[in-house]
Amino acid sequence: MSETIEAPAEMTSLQAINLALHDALEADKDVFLLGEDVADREGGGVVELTKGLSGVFGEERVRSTPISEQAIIGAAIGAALAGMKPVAEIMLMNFTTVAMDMIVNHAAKLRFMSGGQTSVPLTIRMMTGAGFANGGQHSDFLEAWFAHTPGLKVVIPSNPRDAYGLMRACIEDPDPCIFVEPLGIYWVPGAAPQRGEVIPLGKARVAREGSDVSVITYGKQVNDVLAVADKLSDVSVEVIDLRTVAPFDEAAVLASVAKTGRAVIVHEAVKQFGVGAEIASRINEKLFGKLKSPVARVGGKFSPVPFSQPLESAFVPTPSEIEAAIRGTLS
Amino acid sequence: MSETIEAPAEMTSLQAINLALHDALEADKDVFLLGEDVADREGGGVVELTKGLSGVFGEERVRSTPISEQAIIGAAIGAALAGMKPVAEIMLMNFTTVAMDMIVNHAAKLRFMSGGQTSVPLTIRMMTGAGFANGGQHSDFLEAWFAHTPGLKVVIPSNPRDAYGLMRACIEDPDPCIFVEPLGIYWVPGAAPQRGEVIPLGKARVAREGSDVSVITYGKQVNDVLAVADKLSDVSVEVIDLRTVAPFDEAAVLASVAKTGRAVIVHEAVKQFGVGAEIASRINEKLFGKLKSPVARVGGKFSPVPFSQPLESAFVPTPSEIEAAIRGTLS
Amino acid sequence: MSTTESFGGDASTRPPKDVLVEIYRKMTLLKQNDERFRSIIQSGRIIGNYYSARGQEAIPSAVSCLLNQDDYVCTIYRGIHDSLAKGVPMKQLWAELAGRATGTCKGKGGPMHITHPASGVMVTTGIVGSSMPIANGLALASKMRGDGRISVAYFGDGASNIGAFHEALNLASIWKLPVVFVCQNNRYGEHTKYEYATAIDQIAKRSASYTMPGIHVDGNDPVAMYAAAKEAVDRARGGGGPTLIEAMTFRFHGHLLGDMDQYMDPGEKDGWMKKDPVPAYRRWLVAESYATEAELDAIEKQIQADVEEASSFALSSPYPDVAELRKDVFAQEIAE
Amino acid sequence: MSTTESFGGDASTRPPKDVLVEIYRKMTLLKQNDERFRSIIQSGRIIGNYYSARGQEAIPSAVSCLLNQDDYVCTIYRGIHDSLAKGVPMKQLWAELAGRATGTCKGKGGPMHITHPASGVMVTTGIVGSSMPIANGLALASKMRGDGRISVAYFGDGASNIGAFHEALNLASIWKLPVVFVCQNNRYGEHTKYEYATAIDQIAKRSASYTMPGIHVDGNDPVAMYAAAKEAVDRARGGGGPTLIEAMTFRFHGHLLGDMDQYMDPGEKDGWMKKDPVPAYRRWLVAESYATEAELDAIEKQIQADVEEASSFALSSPYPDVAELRKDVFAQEIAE
Ligand SMILES: Cc1ncc(C[n+]2csc(CCOP(=O)(O)OP(=O)(O)O)c2C)c(N)n1
Ligand SMILES: Cc1ncc(C[n+]2csc(CCOP(=O)(O)OP(=O)(O)O)c2C)c(N)n1
Ligand SMILES: [Mg+2]
Ligand SMILES: [Mg+2]
Repeated sequence: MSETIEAPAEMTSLQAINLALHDALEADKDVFLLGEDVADREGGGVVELTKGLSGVFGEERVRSTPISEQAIIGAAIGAALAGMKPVAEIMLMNFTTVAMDMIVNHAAKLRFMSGGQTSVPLTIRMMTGAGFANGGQHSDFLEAWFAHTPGLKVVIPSNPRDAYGLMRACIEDPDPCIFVEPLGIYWVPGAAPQRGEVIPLGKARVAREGSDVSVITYGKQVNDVLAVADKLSDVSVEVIDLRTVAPFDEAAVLASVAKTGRAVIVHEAVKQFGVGAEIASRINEKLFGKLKSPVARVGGKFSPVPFSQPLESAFVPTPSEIEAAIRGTLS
Repeated sequence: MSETIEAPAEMTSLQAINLALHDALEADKDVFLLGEDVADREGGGVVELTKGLSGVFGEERVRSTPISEQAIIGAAIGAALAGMKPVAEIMLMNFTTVAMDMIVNHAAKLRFMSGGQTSVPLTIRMMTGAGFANGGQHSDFLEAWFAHTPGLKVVIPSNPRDAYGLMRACIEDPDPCIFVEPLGIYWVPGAAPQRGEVIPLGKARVAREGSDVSVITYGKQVNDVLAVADKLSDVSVEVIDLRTVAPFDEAAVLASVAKTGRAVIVHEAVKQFGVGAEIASRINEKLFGKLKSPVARVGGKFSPVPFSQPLESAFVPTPSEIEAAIRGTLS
Repeated sequence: MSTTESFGGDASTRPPKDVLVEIYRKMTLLKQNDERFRSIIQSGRIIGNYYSARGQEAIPSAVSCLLNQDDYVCTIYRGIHDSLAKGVPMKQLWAELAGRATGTCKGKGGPMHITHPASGVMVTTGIVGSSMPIANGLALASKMRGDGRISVAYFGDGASNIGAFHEALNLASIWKLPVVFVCQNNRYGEHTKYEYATAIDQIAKRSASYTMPGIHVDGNDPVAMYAAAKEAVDRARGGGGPTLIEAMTFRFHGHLLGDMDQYMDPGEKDGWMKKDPVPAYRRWLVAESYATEAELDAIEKQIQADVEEASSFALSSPYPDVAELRKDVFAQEIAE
Repeated sequence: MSTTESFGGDASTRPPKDVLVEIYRKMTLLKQNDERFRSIIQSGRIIGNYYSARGQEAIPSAVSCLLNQDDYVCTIYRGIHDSLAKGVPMKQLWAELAGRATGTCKGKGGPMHITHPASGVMVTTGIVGSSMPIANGLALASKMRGDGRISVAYFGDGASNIGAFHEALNLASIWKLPVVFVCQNNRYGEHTKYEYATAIDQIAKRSASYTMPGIHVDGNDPVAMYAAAKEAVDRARGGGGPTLIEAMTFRFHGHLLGDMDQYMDPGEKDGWMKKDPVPAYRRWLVAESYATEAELDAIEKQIQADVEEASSFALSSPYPDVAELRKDVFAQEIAE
């Protein structure tokens, strides 16, 4: 993969992230990767995302680590303080729970607490998502925690091109970025990225134009929502792919909802106290009296992610729930 | 303190929590405390909250621990699985960041993941709050994280009586409870609790009746909001003290806002992606078209908690911001 | 690594014959269960990720022969063998693996979260290192109540580099908790070699940091494993506090089923598989006259029938109702 | 504990005279700074919680004499002495303690978060244990770049029981990072005695779990401390990897200023205060003819003036503007 010089017309997001890491390593010698199994000797990780990179850039710059998430993020923070641009992998998002001190008390705050003397240009990658029979401790979306932490940026791509361009943006960004990779986009092919293209953080994308209702979403759910929208011949649905969840592109959201007068927010994370609550609140604050119907939210159910397949399928936002929420805003 | 037989007419919340722990230890031999410095040999902690308890109940039941938050919560979870009712102290809320795996992946989920075979009747106490010159790593309110975690209950008292009754309720509850003790209420005297009174979880309290606008808040901010409300002779402010932040008393909130038609939510945690977003969203969903003005939110500023006194004072919701938000709903 | 012919050193430390055979019975159960589960998962009839412990049978089989039904166990995603050895009923276990309503956890936990308090299996965790702090708490409850139970925490070699290991061992030691920490050192954490990730040649030596006895043992030698576990279990039960056991072993099917083993030295796995502890132990039992071929054949046949029955039970069981999503989040069901 | 008259063992391992005097200068700076700060905080002219390190001066004073300005330090809330010894300018330090705009961190960090990259002080953390993993990263950057810098992580005895300690030491060892872990063992973590919380008699011994050299040293003996630190610093700088130093010492003013010391054995603190390392070292320097009374008087006088100047500077400096709340959250200022 990473030896590819010409990108093909299509690739998966998994390949696109590999390519982004490759190109970032090539472009800037301060960039390096660390995480469990990331080197080729360890196969480039369980999903082989980083495969081929240590072969090209060496094990000094693509470093496998012990199972020590605090030490991984700590090492990344320290190196970032010294001016390197580390990309640390926390295999699954749930494992951030053993490194929250490093992420939240340190990475997020050191710039502020030092009065701007130091900065932490760090990218933390992680995968997650229900639908893969991984059960309660391996499937959570926790982006709301990080979004609630001043000092962190939170990015969740939905397609290969964005995955590439947002990853490049995170690595270049002078601040710590949480880069969440939904398992549900990894193996989905899509238009290949333009090599070198950096997609600016904080900018949403209109994934589909429409006039009746705005659906604001991100990650895998962008594809789910687009599929529903395409099916609904009687409703014109605009789909906003946030790309950056925090800080989110309020202007783009408000512009769309001002146009349609109706909004639905969809994410896989548990609905209650999720990112959708903030987005809905801002829409309500800024467009009070201009909405044609209440802002609707569709999210993961209020339970741990269950193992059993029928339950797991019911946990995530289903196409019929998305459709019902869209129709609900019109009734 | 804990030898007190007759409670005085007034006491502080710090004393009330001590009394609640005392009475719970006395009432049920499965209750025990663990945490850094909790025993009398260690002075009952830096604020002496647990002072006197190991003297009465012994160091087996009031156990000082090493500085090992994962081990503290792990031990509490295990003991709870075995049917004990541990009360674990994580000194300051920010230190939950080193124990999030135990709290979120385990305490919160074990009942569900075991299909109801096991339960974790655990209370985790912690103090926090800006205004005490403790800076960026010792002052955060992180209740939104826990509220977003199915399986956890989150309780934040505002006064001695509630502190006592809610603590008793948490200890008796069959599920894990996060009990947050705002530093800003510790030393404020108030009506003493009735010994033995259990205040049900999930039930809000109308702290002040009013007809023009509902302010929904909890913890120290209840006192701040009441002070503002009392000052505003031209506005009739109803103040709802949530007491339990998750699951919050939606019925009480909606009843009040349905009456006043206006709502302000106030909390010390960073406003963005905070608990207020969920409350505001629910009000907007359920009372769409019935609100006289947009739901307003007042919260901590979008920054780490600063050290310098003027900055720290500006970080938290100030009386003038609270007043402005209330007046804003009326204009 | 002992050879097939020299299990357990001298005869004086061997357990009685019935225990030796019971260890074999458990090992066979674990092996056959694993084989059947792998074949069913590969056939697609059960969907899920499977962390096979094939090759590691001797460890929990020997340990469990020293445990009472009400002793506690906390184990990990690669812990189905630990659960079975402790006595989790196979039908419910299988139903859980298949995500069925009849499973130990009504299908809600799945293979990474087997729980069965009736057998003492209190937690199966998917988080590396997290079995240990919780086992401490179970042991603390036993100690405070004086109920005589002990707790076992199983974990892997990779887990010895995570913070929870350190905190848990220190706490267990200062509180002299009745707990046994059993590290199943299968030489790899996911795809990472022990030697790369771990700054000491034996995990057992890390016990010294906690003034705790540490035992390094051949985990593929059921008799030596039993002796090591007995020392630790006796200490825990006698009030002597915790022990760290490092049991050397190997997983035959990589980290996750489907694993291509590219990260292993060629021949490494073959070498271990040639010394497969289950047939080796069988040969030894017969050679040392602890059992006849016929007796062992009968055990194997019975297990085969049981595994068959369990898998059929699982596959013919219903899935849980979607309403289960609202149950067991809290003790009280969540309103719709 | 060495007596006043026998610092540092035999003369052959002693540093040159100018270094011996420089250590004294730093110790005096730390002591006077602490005394002044305590009196100002007790007068109410500065609001904040203060974790005094009075009594622990010898440790960072000796260590810092071996460090270059661009070597990195990560320390903890009780680390003002570490920062000063490393060279953080006193005026800016004081202004930070007072929360002023002229402070190292513009008043935004405060006493628990002193940072001054120009002096190599990269992180001061309020979280027990967290200096270590970050120091590793600084050391990793130096190693990857070959810039010759080393990193020092200061922490307390209580921190040796938290997970981050374990993870950091293991990683530093397998990667042979140029880092020195300096544990200032002052016998207490908050109010908890070392012996209660820690399952081993010496933290230095825990280095064995990571095949790392460990040194147990009298941290109140500046000469022995220098020798220990020199061994570790030389090893790190020479590519030999990390070292764990456990320096025995005592804090004279409890955990937090205002602490009533009820949790201490009566007489324990008095015993240590009688052996106050600063005057003891002074007597030794004079007795061994490394310095005259007059020379040391001059040093002390100069420092007194400097501390005076720094505190006045701080107290007369302006507070930061409220707009600072929107700055330094991200590189780009947040819109209003
Ligand atoms: C905290 C955490 N980090 C990473 C993982 C991903 N992970 C799952 S299993 C595993 C390897 C564990 O190795 P070891 O402890 O040796 O156990 P084994 O799988 O070999 O039995 C890893 C890294 C995890 N589950 N938890
Ligand atoms: C993770 C964490 N837990 C608890 C605390 C509260 N706390 C602050 S200082 C301290 C004692 C630390 O003791 P030690 O490491 O010996 O350092 P010392 O204060 O003695 O220098 C504790 C428990 C904290 N800051 N961080
Ligand atoms: Mg392993
Ligand atoms: Mg200490």
